[in-house]
Amino acid sequence: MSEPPVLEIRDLRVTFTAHGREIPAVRGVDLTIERGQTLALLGESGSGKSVTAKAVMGLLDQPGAHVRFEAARLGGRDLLAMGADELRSLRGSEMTLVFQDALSALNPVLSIGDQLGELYRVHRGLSRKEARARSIEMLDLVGIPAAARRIGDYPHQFSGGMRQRILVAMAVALEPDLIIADEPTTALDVTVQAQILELIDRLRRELGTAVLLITHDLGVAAEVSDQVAVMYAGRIVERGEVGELYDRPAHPYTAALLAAIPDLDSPASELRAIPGAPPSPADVPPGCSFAPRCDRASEICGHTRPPLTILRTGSDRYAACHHSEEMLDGALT
Amino acid sequence: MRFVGLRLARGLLTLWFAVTVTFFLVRLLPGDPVLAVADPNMTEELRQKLLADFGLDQPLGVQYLDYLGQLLQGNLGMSFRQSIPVTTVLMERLPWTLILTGSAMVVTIVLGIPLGVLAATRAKGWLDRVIQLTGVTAQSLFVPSVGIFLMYVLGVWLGWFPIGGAVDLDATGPAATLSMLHHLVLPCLSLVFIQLGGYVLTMRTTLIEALGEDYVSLAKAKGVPPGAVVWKHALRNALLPTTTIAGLQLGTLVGGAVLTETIYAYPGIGRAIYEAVGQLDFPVLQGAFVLLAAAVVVANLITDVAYGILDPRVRTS
Amino acid sequence: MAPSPDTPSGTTREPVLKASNLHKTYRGGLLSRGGAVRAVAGVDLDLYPGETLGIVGESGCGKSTLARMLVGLERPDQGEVTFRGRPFFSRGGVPRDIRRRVQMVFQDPLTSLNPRMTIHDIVAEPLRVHRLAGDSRAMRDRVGELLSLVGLSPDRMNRFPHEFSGGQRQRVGIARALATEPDVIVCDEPVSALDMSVQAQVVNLFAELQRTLGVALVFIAHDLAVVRHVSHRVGVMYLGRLAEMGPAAEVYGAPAHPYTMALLSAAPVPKPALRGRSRIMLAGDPPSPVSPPPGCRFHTRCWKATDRCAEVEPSLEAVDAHYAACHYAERAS
Amino acid sequence: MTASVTAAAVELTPRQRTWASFRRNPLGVGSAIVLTLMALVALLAPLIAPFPEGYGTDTSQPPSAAHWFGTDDIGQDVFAQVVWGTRVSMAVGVSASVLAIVIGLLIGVSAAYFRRLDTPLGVLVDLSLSLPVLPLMILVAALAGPSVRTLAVVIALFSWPEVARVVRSQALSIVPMPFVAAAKVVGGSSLWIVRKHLLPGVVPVVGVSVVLTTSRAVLAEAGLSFLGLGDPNSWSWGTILHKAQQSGALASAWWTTLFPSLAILLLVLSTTLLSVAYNDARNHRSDS
Amino acid sequence: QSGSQASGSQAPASADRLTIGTTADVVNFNPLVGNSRTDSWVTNLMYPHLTQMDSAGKRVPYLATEWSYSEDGKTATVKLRDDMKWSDGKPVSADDVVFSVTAVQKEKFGVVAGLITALDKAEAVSPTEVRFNLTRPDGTFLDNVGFWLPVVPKHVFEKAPSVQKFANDANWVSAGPFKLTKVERGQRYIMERVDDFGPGAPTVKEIVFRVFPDVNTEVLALRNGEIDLIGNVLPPATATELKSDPNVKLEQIPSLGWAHLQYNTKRKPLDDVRVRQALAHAVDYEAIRNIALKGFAKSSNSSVLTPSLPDYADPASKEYVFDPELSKKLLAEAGQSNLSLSMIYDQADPNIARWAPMVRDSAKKAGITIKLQGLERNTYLDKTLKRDFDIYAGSWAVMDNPPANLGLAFKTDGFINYAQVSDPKLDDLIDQAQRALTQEEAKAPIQEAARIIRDQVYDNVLYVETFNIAHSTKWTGFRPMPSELLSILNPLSLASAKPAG
Ligand SMILES: Nc1ncnc2c1ncn2[C@@H]1O[C@H](COP(=O)(O)OP(=O)(O)OP(=O)(O)O)[C@@H](O)[C@H]1O
Ligand SMILES: Nc1ncnc2c1ncn2[C@@H]1O[C@H](COP(=O)(O)OP(=O)(O)OP(=O)(O)O)[C@@H](O)[C@H]1O
Ligand SMILES: [Mg+2]
Ligand SMILES: [Mg+2]
Repeated sequence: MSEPPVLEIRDLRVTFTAHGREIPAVRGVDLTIERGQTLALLGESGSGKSVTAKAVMGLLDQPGAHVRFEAARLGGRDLLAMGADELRSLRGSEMTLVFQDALSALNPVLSIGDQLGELYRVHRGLSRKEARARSIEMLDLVGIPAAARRIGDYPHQFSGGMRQRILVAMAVALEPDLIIADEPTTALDVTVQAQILELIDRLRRELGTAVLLITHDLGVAAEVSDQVAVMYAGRIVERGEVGELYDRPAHPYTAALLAAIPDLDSPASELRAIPGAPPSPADVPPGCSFAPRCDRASEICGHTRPPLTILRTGSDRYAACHHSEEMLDGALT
Repeated sequence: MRFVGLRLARGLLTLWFAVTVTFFLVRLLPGDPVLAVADPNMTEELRQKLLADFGLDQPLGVQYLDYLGQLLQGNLGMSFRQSIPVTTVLMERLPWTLILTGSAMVVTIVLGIPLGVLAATRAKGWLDRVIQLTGVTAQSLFVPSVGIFLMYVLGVWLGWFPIGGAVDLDATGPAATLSMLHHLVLPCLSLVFIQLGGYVLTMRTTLIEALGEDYVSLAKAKGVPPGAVVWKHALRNALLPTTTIAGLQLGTLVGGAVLTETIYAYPGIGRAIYEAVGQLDFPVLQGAFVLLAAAVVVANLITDVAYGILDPRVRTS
Repeated sequence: MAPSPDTPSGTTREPVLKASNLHKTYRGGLLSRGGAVRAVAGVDLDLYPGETLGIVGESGCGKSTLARMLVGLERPDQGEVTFRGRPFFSRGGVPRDIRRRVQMVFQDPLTSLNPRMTIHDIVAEPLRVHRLAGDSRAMRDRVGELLSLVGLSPDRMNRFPHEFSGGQRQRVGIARALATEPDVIVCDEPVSALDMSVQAQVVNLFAELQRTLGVALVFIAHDLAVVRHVSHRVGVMYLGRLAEMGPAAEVYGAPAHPYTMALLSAAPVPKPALRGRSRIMLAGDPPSPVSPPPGCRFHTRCWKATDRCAEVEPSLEAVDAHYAACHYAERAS
Repeated sequence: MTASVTAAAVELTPRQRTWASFRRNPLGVGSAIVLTLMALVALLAPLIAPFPEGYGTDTSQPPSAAHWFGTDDIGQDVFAQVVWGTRVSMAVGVSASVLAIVIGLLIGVSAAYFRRLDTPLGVLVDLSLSLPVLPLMILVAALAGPSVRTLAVVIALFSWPEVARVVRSQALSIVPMPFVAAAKVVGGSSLWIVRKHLLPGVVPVVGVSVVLTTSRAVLAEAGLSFLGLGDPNSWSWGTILHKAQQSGALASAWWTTLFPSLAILLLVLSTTLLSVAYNDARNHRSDS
Repeated sequence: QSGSQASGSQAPASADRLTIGTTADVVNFNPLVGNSRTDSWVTNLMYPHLTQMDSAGKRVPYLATEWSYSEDGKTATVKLRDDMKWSDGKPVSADDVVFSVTAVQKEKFGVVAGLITALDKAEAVSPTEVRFNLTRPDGTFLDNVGFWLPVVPKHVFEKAPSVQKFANDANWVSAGPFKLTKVERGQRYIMERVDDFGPGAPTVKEIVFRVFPDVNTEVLALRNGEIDLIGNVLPPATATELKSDPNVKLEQIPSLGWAHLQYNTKRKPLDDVRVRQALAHAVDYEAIRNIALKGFAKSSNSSVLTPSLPDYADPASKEYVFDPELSKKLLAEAGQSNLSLSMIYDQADPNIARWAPMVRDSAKKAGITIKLQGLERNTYLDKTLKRDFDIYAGSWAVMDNPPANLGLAFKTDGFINYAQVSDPKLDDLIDQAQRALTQEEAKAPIQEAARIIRDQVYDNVLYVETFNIAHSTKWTGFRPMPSELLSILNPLSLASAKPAG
């Protein structure tokens, strides 16, 4: 452990207050990403993936949002000890964010050059002209044809894939330590999605950046990530190396997800569906959140919440299930 | 270009509509325009002669086409009462109305935008509530009441401002400009009062909306300083709907100007309308409406252009 | 020149629904800017009783427009849709009995249910419109029956859509489509808006309903695996046209059109072990339907393209057991 | 499925949520109370004060215990005038707005639903909106002769475009909704869809519109009455101001102008606040 | 000095400028056409009339020095001053008078046309003498022409194809004590002193008419020192209040007209004199004068011969008593019950708008329902002219010559015979009075006519208003004349106005 992890988060909790009710959207999330690593954060809609990302970026400054970390470190620096200005100077240069929907994430009334160049001007203090030159370089890098000519264009003049590439360009412009990509390809076609994922992966390799990739697509996670963390109802229920996790899931939820995917190669007549629906974040059952839908649930699952613990078997595998050991054993036998 | 062309066509259509509506409304007024000119006890013979003089003996359709024809040549007809061209009557008044409404608009915008920003960036805080409440209250005020109040307090009690008129008689040169501004303060203030609320509230809502957009989050994620997030990223987007509202509010502004000018004896078109109604001076009434409608149309065109400048989605396609 | 039937039973029967040479162009309104969008430009297809026809294609390729024409929501500019040989659009609009026989399930289960109506009213709407149930008692019974059919408890019929989870809402949408006992149900991305853990439930439901009720389904989706899973035959759309069409196994197993190949290869596979397989990466983005390229619509992104592709538009022709619109279609042999 | 049932059961209906967040807004609740009180005053005017008529001996008296709002120049009680004025002002406001809403609703919904009508109706609405309304109202009110009914009709005649615009834009957001398409697929006729889906959908904005149009109508009535185009047989707030102005007592008998002005302000302010509060409550996004 | 300083009321006035407030613009600068008050005030300062009027309504010389009728009453002669000049240097001569009266006679417009029907032909005997040939003896002719006819410069007006349509809106050629120099519509009218004005050079160098929206604002401006004089008559309430202001002086001006109710005698049941009497007894005259008019009104004892013209007034006339019981009795006699009538009036007239409800409320006591129709001015005029009303409430502004005026108002088919009176005996008496060449001769028949009008309730005169005109105490020297048209704004008064102290 010569180098500290790029991102280290311990016990992140986010609670929203809306309509007089508390919505605990994230209830204790730990994350660690090493340099050059891609961590995929999997989970279905509403499980708290985006909130986690925003909390890490420090974007949840709106009234009604209550964010608490036990520890938050970026490349060894303590984020909790920093002042607002210091944090702001990290954003965009040391850690960056790629949004899901490029059209809504790009400001419609500012030119691409302006929005991209802003990074250089804010963080590097470059002149307008220098910033422009650097922006053109960046656009070239992410494969926007005729970048120099299009630098003055506005977001609506680009296609969906190009916009997403521009977002990626912004994210890598200042060679950050950490890129958080929140479903960066969900709005795109598969053929374009493949291009973007490829692009992010290439830049990661070249720059040695750590990537936190948020997705709900098991396929996407399988394609590009090294580590996978699975979220359910505001908590991480399982994490581990991607191959291992897909092969031998240690949490029934992960297992059920994997089983529910239609397989191109074997169009079985019946998919193994998970009964019921995810709980509403405002009203999570006591004990294990997944218990009501779980076919392995036993009495203890109904009242005692299993903590995320490192597993005996496997390397660096964690799961939050009372039955994970037997699951792994079952898978082995 | 196509965009500008369409807007122009639309403007012309609006103008035609205004001309037509007012033409027929005006003709439907009860009472006899001839009465207002001559002695009520005139002979029938004289009455007929006057009707013919004014072209009122023609069928409505003919009068209408005639009017349109004259209008195309920039001729608004002759005032029944004053025996001078309507254009002369109105051109004397127009500058004052333009000064009044224009200055009210500028002041409203200059005050409204920062106030709206202030309220939006402190949404739900006490300052926001104060600004909102003030805005709503100002919007709810009855123009004559405000006028009387301002006139009495600032004009009579404190004696800071003259209570009527547009410029001092003796003032010349720079003093005249000063005096003009001095006279402008109260009527302009009354108009600003009723306008401001709308601007502030729209500004606030649209800005709050813009501040919740992803592009604002992205700007924050890029480390853009908070001030620039608001003023550069969010505000320009929020200005778009505000511009539209500004265009829509022009009609209200003109209505407010009629009342304000009436109360402050401000020599603008609004007052001319009020007087012309009393005198059944068709041509003046009609001319005034056409002029006001044209002003609204032109202002709307300007709004559209402003919109285009603010919104590249319009500009670049 | 329509593709020959390849129904599950393999018999040649009369198609229930037949679309020939459908065209739809959206023109901007009087005061709007921008050119006409050629959403669908010449699609032929047949749907046979009891079969499921899957349609895949990327966003904006015209799938929804096609679906809307198939149910008579949109009148084709050119070509026509016939139901058992009778044209959809007669002088007075779509005849009521055809309306009854052809139903639709929409993508987003929340917005396709009127938030101000109870589940009962929503499911009963087609019954009311077609006067299919006598008194209100009979209506309730029938609605209850339909809800049970899609796996919902009838005693919740007086609740509002927002009180249900995504999967349950989609079931309500399906119950509504089933109410008039249709012969054809056109499903426009019926599962894409659902959580991954719920998706399988609904996909299973479709498969089961089709088996038990024998309705013919048009199943539109962008997820290749899901389409593969439910369809007997599959059509691949690109920019308003069918690129390939044939039995599912053929299209997936031996794609003839380069676009199908690219699509299949770009789709992320949830198997980390398969990572690093050689993939076809398409360059660029799909062209805009406002100005589709001349000749073969795919030639701008195709690695096989020649000058001929830029000039001559290939028509859908038989390639082995299926049909492809490509001058250089890949033959199995 | 039990878990999701319980989960869903705690969710509030949109209406309940709106009501819950409305209830927490003191301004909104306050306005609703003020409006209710004013409506009561209007309804119960005969019980509160005698109809102001005839003359009194205490002329131009400032407010006192006997005359809460003072008396005017012929000794009538200004309080009684304001109370009875509430009746006419509110009646004109409400009836004008109801009329405007009906017209606006019809036109707005037709424009949104029947695509062929949209362009002509849209242009008509836009054109009407860009006319300077007050001068036109003055004209028509003068034309039709002053009576409460005329005022209501005239104001409605010039207020519907605003309603139509709001209704149209709301309806336009409903028309492309999949549930409308669903109703069409299911076989619903145009009339069915308008009745069952569009109208209920625009009701919330119409609710706000009613409130706003009423307050605008009250202001318009006051404006016209102030200019002397009101109904001489009844008291409205604008009429009180007009009479005060006519008697030349604006400057001295401040109470004859202050109280009707305050009444106007109170009504318009509370309607506006009410609609703002209602909109805020409905707009759950701004609540977070 | 009449600028915007609030403390202006303390500074002494200088003779440089007198600022007058008015509530309307000049509509027409052609004095033969313009008929609004502001029009008259301004044009009266520019165009001389033959005569003016003293406070008792008697004609006094202005442009004319002497006037008389021939024995047979068929010619009238007027002698003119020789020291009046048009502002372009030409003398004001008999030709101008002849031109003015002939233009009106020929084109038949304005107030004057209806008053000179007896005129056959006017001719200039000499530059300073005009002779009018009449078709019949008319003792009212000289009063009418002298008072009403503005004399305009022939050499200017004759150039217009139609005198009536001549706008006269620039390059004015005038002959009054002041000449118009600058017009800023909607704001002000500036007039300059004419130094060689025949009847005596004015003291004030400049007169400015400033336009205000209403009397309220004028009062504020007067108190603020922005203006020196309010041209308009003060509403009674305002007058009461200004009485105690040490910086303001109120001039009391008698009205030459009266306020009245007229009953449409052609409509049932108003054709029944008992019904009209019942209505007359259902009006609380005292209350109207004391409350609505705040006492600034005199009773005219229900006679159309008002105390403003003492030479004609009939001391024997008695006001109708306010007696609802009597009304009820009269109605019962006439066989009327639940009588319901509508009453039109000009909503914009503040006094009438004040007392119209009082009329309604007192009539209620007699069981009569009166529905008020306060109308916009033009509608009101229209209805009046079409005689489309049950009860008409209004006022006549200037009734300066009873034989002439009663003829118009009560003779069968009279121009302003709103009540549609048609009474041969009355017609006869009025004709008799008109033919009389002297006032003494006319007095008996006209008093008899007035008695008939009272007894038959052809007109119900409520009061004669006492006008209050306010000016700053910094000014003095005004010469009040009766009527709102002349008041202290008449040319002779403004010519003699001067700063106080
Ligand atoms: N600003 C907010 N106020 C109140 N609740 C919020 C807010 N933002 C998010 N939530 C709630 O927090 C929960 C987690 O939301 P989050 O956006 O993190 O989900 P997600 O996993 O990203 O889902 P998706 O895949 O749909 O993006 C959700 O239930 C959401 O309703
Ligand atoms: N009502 C409409 N007016 C104008 N253009 C339309 C309309 N509906 C669809 N289009 C355009 O037609 C094209 C095809 O749209 P369609 O919705 O059929 O695509 P799709 O394949 O269903 O896409 P998605 O996967 O995004 O749903 C798109 O470019 C779209 O923008
Ligand atoms: Mg998310
Ligand atoms: Mg679609």
